[in-house]
Amino acid sequence: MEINILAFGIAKDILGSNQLQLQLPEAATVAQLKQLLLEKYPAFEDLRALAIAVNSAYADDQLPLQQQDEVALIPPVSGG
Amino acid sequence: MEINILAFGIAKDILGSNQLQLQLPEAATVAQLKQLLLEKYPAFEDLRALAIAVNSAYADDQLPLQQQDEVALIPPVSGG
Amino acid sequence: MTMKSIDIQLLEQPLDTQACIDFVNDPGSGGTAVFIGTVRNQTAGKQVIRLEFEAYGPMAIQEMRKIAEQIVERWSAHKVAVHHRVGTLGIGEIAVAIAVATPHRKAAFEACQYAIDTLKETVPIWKKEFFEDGAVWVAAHP
Amino acid sequence: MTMKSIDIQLLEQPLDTQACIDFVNDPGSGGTAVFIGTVRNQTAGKQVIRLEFEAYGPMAIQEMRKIAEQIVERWSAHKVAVHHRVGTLGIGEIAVAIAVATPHRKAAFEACQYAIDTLKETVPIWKKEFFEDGAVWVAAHP
Repeated sequence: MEINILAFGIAKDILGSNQLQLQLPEAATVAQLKQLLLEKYPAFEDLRALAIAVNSAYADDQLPLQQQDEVALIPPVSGG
Repeated sequence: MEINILAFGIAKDILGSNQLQLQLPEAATVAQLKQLLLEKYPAFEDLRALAIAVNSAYADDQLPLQQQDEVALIPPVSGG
Repeated sequence: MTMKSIDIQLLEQPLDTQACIDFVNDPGSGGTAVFIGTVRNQTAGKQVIRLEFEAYGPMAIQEMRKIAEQIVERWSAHKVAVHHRVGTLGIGEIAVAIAVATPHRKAAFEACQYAIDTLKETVPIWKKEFFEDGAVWVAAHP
Repeated sequence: MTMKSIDIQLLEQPLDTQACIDFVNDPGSGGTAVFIGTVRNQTAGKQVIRLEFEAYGPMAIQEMRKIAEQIVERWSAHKVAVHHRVGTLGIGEIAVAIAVATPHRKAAFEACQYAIDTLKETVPIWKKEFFEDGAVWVAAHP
């Protein structure tokens, strides 16, 4: 399945874009998505952390993804 | 010496006035003033506390008073 | 601890919280904590109609200034504003407004809470609450 | 925890602290604590020229609402307002304004501090600081 991914903050700089399409196996988990991202963009290793949001909520590594999910890369936040 | 005393809050109600002149021995202390006040106005006994200010600052019991001092009765405060 | 870093006011007119906040705004401060005390509609379940604040003016201003000076010293506050109302206040009106600006936010909260806690203990201002059936000087009796 | 007790905003225009304060004003509340985060002129001694906030809008609003709901529940807050700015900000401009009204003041301070502490940990907003010689996404790297 193809997953649409939004990127913010430094994640956008690393991807060179605020969006990315990734090809993943059906029901791939958040952990698998992170693994693939790190392989393609090793600069994510340098971040203090990287969270994944699915449909506007923080997602556990175990969560399986679905094609229509809104997935977002959440590097360390710094609001306030 | 005659001491001029200002009264606020419930102290004003107890005196029935916002001012009082009291006759005290020369160099009488704050403690002596309090003693005389309690004799004349026993209702002060019922208060949670009674502080004395001399020249706009809280005064210790040991402080000797002078005729020209501005003395004030400070019942428990409740600002804010 | 200069005059310019501290703004103390005892006012008969309605307080302007924004004036406190504007006073403490400072390019070197990252956090401002503000406390606003308003007149509640009830005390221990009894309906309050209005209240009156009486102050020993010169001493009240002096005691508020002491608190502000302590805050500048202990919490490295850049600016502090303490405004207190006197006279008759209706429900919801502002009795006190305190603003503290510090380089970091934790200090701002601590200092602002210290200010209101200390003000309630030391500043010679007295609150009289008016009910349907009478009035009392708050905290006067045990 | 009704909609009317919580006001969450993510705004491109300058924040209006007074609007936060007015929103939480309530006849049953005796204390309002407010936090205002402003843009400091320096970070670790280095002069900041301006900064930019980027947000994942829908999620940021949802996370701010979660914080406000927790505050209503844990501290019996009557009203909570959380406003956050996005876009480009100059020195001294307001990045965030939070107001919490509770029956008693201690809860207001605790809840307001919890709100800003938690916001900084969970709300998907990113700050980029601009210096004379470049820019960095704050807190991105260890």
